[in-house]
Amino acid sequence: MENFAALIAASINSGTPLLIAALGLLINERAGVLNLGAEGMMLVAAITGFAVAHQTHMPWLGFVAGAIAGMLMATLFAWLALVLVTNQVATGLALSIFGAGLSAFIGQSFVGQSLPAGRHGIPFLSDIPFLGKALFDQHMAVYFGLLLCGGIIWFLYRSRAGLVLRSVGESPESAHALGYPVRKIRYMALLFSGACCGIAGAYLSVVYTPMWVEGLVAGRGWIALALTTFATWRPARVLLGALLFGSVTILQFHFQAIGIALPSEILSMLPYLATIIVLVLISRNPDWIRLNMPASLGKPFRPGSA
Amino acid sequence: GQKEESKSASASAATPAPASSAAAPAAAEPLKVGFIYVGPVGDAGWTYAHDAGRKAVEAKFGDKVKTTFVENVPESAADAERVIRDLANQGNKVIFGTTFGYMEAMLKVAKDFPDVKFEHATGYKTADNLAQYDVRTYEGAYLAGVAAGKLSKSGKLGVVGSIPIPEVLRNINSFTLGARSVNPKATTKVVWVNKWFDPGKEREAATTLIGQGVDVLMQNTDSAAVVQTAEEKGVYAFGWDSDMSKFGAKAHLAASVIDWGVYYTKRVDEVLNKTWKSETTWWGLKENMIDLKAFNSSLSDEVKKLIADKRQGVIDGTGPIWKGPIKDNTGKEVLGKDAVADDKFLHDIKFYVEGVEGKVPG
Amino acid sequence: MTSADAPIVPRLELNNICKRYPAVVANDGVNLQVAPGEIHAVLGENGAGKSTLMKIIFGAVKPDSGTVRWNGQEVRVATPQDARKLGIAMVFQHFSLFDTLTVAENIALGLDQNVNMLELAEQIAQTGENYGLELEPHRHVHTLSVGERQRVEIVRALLTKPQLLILDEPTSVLTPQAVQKLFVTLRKIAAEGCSILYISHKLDEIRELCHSATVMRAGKVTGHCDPAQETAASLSRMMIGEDLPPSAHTEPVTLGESRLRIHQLSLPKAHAFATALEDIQLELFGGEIVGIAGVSGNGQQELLAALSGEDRRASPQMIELKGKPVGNRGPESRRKLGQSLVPEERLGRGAVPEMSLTANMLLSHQHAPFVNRGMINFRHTIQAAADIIARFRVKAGGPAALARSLSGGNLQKFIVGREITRLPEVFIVAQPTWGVDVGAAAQIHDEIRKLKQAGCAVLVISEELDELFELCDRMHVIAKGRLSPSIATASATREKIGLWMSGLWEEWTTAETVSLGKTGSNGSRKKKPYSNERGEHA
Amino acid sequence: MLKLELRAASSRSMAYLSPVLALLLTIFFGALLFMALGKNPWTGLQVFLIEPIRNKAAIAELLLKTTPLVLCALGLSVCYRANVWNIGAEGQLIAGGLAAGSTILFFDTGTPGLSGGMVLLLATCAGVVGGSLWASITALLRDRFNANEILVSLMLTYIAQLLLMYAVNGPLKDPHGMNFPQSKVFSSDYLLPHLFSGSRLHIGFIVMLLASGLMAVYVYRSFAGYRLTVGGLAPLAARYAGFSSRRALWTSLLISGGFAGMAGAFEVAGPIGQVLPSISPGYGFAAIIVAFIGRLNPIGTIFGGLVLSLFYLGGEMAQSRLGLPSAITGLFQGMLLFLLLACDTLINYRLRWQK
Ligand SMILES: Nc1ncnc2c1ncn2[C@@H]1O[C@H](COP(=O)(O)OP(=O)(O)OP(=O)(O)O)[C@@H](O)[C@H]1O
Ligand SMILES: Nc1ncnc2c1ncn2[C@@H]1O[C@H](COP(=O)(O)OP(=O)(O)OP(=O)(O)O)[C@@H](O)[C@H]1O
Ligand SMILES: [Mg+2]
Ligand SMILES: [Mg+2]
Repeated sequence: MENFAALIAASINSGTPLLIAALGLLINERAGVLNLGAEGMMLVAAITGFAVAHQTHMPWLGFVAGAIAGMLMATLFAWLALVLVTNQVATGLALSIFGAGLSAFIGQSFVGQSLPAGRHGIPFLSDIPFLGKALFDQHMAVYFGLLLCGGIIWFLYRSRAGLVLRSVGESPESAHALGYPVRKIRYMALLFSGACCGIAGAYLSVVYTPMWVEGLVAGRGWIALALTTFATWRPARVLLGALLFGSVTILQFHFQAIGIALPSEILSMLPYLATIIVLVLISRNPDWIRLNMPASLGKPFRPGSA
Repeated sequence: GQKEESKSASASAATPAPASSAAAPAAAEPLKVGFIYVGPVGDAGWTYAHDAGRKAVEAKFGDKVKTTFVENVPESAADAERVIRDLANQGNKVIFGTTFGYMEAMLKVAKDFPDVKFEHATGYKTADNLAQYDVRTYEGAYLAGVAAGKLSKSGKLGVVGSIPIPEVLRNINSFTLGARSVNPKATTKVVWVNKWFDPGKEREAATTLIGQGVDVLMQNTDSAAVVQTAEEKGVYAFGWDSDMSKFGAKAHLAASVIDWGVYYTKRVDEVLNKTWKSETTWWGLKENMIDLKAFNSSLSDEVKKLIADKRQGVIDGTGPIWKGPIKDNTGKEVLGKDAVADDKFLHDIKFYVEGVEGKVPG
Repeated sequence: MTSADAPIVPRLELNNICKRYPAVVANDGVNLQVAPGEIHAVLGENGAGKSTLMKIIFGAVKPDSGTVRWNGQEVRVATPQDARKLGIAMVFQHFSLFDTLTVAENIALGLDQNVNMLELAEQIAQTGENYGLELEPHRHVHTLSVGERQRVEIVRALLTKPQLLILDEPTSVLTPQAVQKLFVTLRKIAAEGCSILYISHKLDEIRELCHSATVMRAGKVTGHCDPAQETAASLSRMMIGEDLPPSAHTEPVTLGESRLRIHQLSLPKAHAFATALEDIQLELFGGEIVGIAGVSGNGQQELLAALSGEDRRASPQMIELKGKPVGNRGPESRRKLGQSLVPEERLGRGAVPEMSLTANMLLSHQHAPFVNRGMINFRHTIQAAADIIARFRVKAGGPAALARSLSGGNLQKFIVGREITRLPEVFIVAQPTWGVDVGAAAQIHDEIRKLKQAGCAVLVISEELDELFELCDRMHVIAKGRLSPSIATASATREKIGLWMSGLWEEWTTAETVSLGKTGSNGSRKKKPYSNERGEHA
Repeated sequence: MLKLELRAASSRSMAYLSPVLALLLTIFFGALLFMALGKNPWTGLQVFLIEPIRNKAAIAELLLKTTPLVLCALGLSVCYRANVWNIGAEGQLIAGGLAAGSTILFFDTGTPGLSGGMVLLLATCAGVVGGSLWASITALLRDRFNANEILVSLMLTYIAQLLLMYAVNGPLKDPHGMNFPQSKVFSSDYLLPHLFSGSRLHIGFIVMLLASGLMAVYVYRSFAGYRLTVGGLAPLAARYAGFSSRRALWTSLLISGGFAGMAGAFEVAGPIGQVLPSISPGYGFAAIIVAFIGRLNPIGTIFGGLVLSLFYLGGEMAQSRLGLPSAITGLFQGMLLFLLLACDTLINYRLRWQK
């Protein structure tokens, strides 16, 4: 039982960066922008957040710095994809490659450094047997992720701004004709997503690991991208998916520890295999995707060109 | 092929780079010593320990040597070979390759630079100008095991393993032997991360082990993530390769610390005195190349004394770690009663001793 | 409101509006006045600059120079929001709707203040009742028919309580009956004092509906008039600056053998937004031109895909080309049998925008001597492209010009030329003159007639009734994925075709449907009672 | 403000100038970076760009590293032309290397069997097949289930890497290798012959040049290449013409996987000479940049490959000569790709001052 609580807690913990990043990506994808640079944004944010937290001894400042770094990376992407109207796929790839290089470069002098580990959790609640250990013994960012999910649900489906955002992703031409500033809205969405990816990256380096190492993000940015498809661009399903992937990540070690006789390399493949399987299951039905995917996703838009 | 390689010796020697340093008057010229690291130097762990050794060389010989290092050289032989060749071309007279993966590359380059001394860590192939050196990390692991056996309440120990090579299996086994020498009921769980350095995975592995009831952790990985996790979750852990106490004041019981400087200064000295010979070196507690250090202040004198005794036993041969009867964890006897393992046996360990749970991967 | 003799302050007054695009001057010193309650037409050929002018009024495009006065006051309309604040509403030529949002959400997006969705639903119902524009607020737009979508646009405009309503070619997607219905609504709106700017190049409509008209040609205003006083001929002279070229008269041709036969073609939806085809029946003979009329989105695309071979789900016998079952064969094997096809979209389907005209030749010329043993013969291909450019008077920089550098009309001429030079026995063309100027249109029509003379079987799919009446020997109508029986053009009226466009041809007796061709089998064929083949549509 | 204005026709000269411009800008920013790091920018650039080509031996090393980059990029170019976003060349390279390595190990038993040349030919074929098979998983999932090829091919890269780890820890482990996770070293008969003595440049380089020429013919002269290009530029036009998009998907991925696999085989049977847990320092990813710099043109990729190879070696030099972090290579790579994308805008747009 205790064991199981620990497993749940660890799954939630490892699902949190995926959740926060994927929620951000969901917003820019809902606005019709495909940013494959999530991995790069997270990497740069992770090292920035780490460096700041390490120098100032203020972890929360690390989160702020991570968010800002993510937003700067998103701005770079926005400048290319929105202003210069470059191919979004190629630009996203470039952002990922650049982010990997830049983070390794900045991080050179921080490799192997570490932040003091701290105890987290909600006082009193975390003392509840089982539930406390499973749910309430977590870093604040975990609860932030949950709030963010709720906030985005409200924003997308209950607020006018959310409606406008969805309309921009659905048909930028129509939104433009109605007088909505498409590029500005897309840029804001990218900024938000950059901030989310930044917070997720900072979470990895400041809380989760908490340490800097080259390539720290280890494909989580890509998995977060897959999560948005898995969730068919719905926030509640992102939450579900993040928990699923979090538990798969943890299960590979759990399986080893309980002595499942599979080579550990094979077990290490689990998160990646799971991503592929999930993609296959969700994408199988093209109508399902077509009805849910923001129709302009990845298509460049230049006002006045139509 | 090899034929081309031997021909290339003359070709490389003809390249201008080494000539410039060789042509200069020998007396004023410091001995150039090169190091190749697999990871970044960082703050702790394997490469950090090697770099400390490099610094020891600089400290001891001062102006007489000039050291250079190249970090983050991938183990893929295609790149390592070029970097090693480049170091040789730059006029380095001793080159230390600090990870197993450089073995073949060093072997190839060594053929082309007969007057350069090559030193390769943790491998097994030698040549006239290629020596092998290694450290008995398992002796440190054994002493850590003794402490772990004493301090564990649940009797469940955990190891975060990197890659299941004999060295690491030897360390896990020695750790378990150490623990069972003071607590025969102690068992060890192992989780492999398949990386030498991946704090994220190391942490997840440690968390999983703690979730399974483990209350003392050892690691054979390079980052301090395991110590940190232990600190957070309120269990014990050991530093590995270097002192990691600053990552977990409460959790860090002690660290198995490698001092490469002992070997590096000796070998550089031999080169300076022109007494260097190609040989295979495997040093441990006795030579001060490894030791359990940085004890936690909370450790009782009784435990410290116990560790000191065991340590002495290993050094003077009265208490060898690998002395029969030893069974593997399927119950098969691998070392008969009173037999003491030789180096060949130790090099070839592919099993878990009794008390380690699970199956050896691969 | 304003009495006839008092000096009327125009609702809208444009002075000397200019807008220049890199390649064209879209608006060149345009003046325009609209009185309160007036229905004012702006007419002109494709590309005359009508839409640009309307977008300037609505704040969606910024003019280079010129002034706008609104109820006597000079104003700057920088954004559509500004325009809506003033009381200007616009229904765009290309719908600005969002497919996956609901009707209510779409309408909310056109209003500037935040609205409660429940209240909005009520308002929609109210407006619908007032003007005969019923809508279900909770339906998703992608499930609506084209007419319903236009209703959404109009309701959205009306809910902003406009003083000026701009409608950019609202009828191009409507059946004649729906047009009449729309006119009733518009007259009612105007009667309430709202001014209407009505864009069209359909002269009859304008003469019927509008109080006054401004005619544009190549960005300039070429005249103001009262359309009721003008004839179609005088209006079109203002529009194109010359008389309409006389349409070439053709000799009657004796019908050849059956070239294309579509037999009980039924195809379920390929995806959620598609139309299912249901029991399509059609026969095409050598030496005739057959038209398919219909409002867009009623299955034309799907039918075209099945005919071109892009959609290969049909069973072989459903489509017979020169007697050979080809329902499941791809485009290339149909080309080999002598079929040529000109798709509706030129850029992107009929031609690769980023490739040269030479390279675009190879889309439909995949045989020797263009391609020998898998290798492209560039010399021959360049020559062939050059020949087409010369013969069809395509204005292009030469065979190496990129397809996207050609104007719409010229590219269409090139594509039609490319397909005609294949010497087809069956020629299928969709929207042959869509967005093409009169000269080019006449040229294309001529070429199509020449094909017919040469004994080719021609199928024209078009949304322009005028074009079909001018070109075709007989016509079908497609509605909701079903195809009407054929009717000889001579015995068809716009009214009848209009009714058929809403799918109501069953009411017409078999006596009235004229049998055709040699066999005459298909025209009088009654629709079969629902048979088991419908099962697959479920 | 600087405004972009669509050109009536895309500028052909800009298409070729853009990579040059991007490279110059990268060098310019690189110089700024060296300054920021407190190094003399001239020395920095000298070490980074000139040192790697200072003599014949160094150039041979440059060409050696160019080989896998160009091979991977040749395949990727075909994919990107067909609008198939394969970013898993790294995984395909690993799969190819693994297949080739296994083949050599199968024959390299010390007992007389097939000749070395024969085995190397077989191994190369195995590499090509291995890479193609690995790519075909992506093709299959995309074709049958419509799964996004970007994500699938990337995830398969992680999986391929783990599979390689598994192989060297298990079936391919050298029985006399002290249980270290690597295969035995191939005997010299089973290594790719060197082009000239004194360098590691091997026959694979010639194969790469031939392959580039062949691909240039395929892309620009053959109808099959035309079909792929149409599919990438205008999928609807391809449908209209009757070119199957499924075929384009499969063809491009199989070609791409094949070339990446060949690159893996050449690495394993060339400079590495055994199967190791890591056989590529990210060639498959760098090849994405190579393909773009090469304008998706097979001959262009050779130049792209040279540039990226220079960056790799320059990074090493900057580290060992100037003490700069080796991560500078990745930074330069990313910067180059970004600047290239930005410069490419000038192909279709011109810059204009506008108020
Ligand atoms: N954004 C733009 N950039 C460049 N040229 C444009 C742009 N918009 C319109 N044009 C050009 O301006 C001219 C006028 O276009 P406009 O859309 O106003 O014509 P129109 O009269 O509405 O034609 P139609 O009857 O086809 O709707 C055309 O030649 C068109 O190509
Ligand atoms: N949006 C645009 N941006 C840039 N150039 C354009 C744009 N629209 C049209 N052009 C260019 O302007 C020229 C005129 O194009 P347009 O489509 O207006 O021709 P047109 O007068 O309508 O002729 P046609 O009747 O043959 O279609 C062409 O060379 C075309 O490439
Ligand atoms: Mg218009
Ligand atoms: Mg036009």
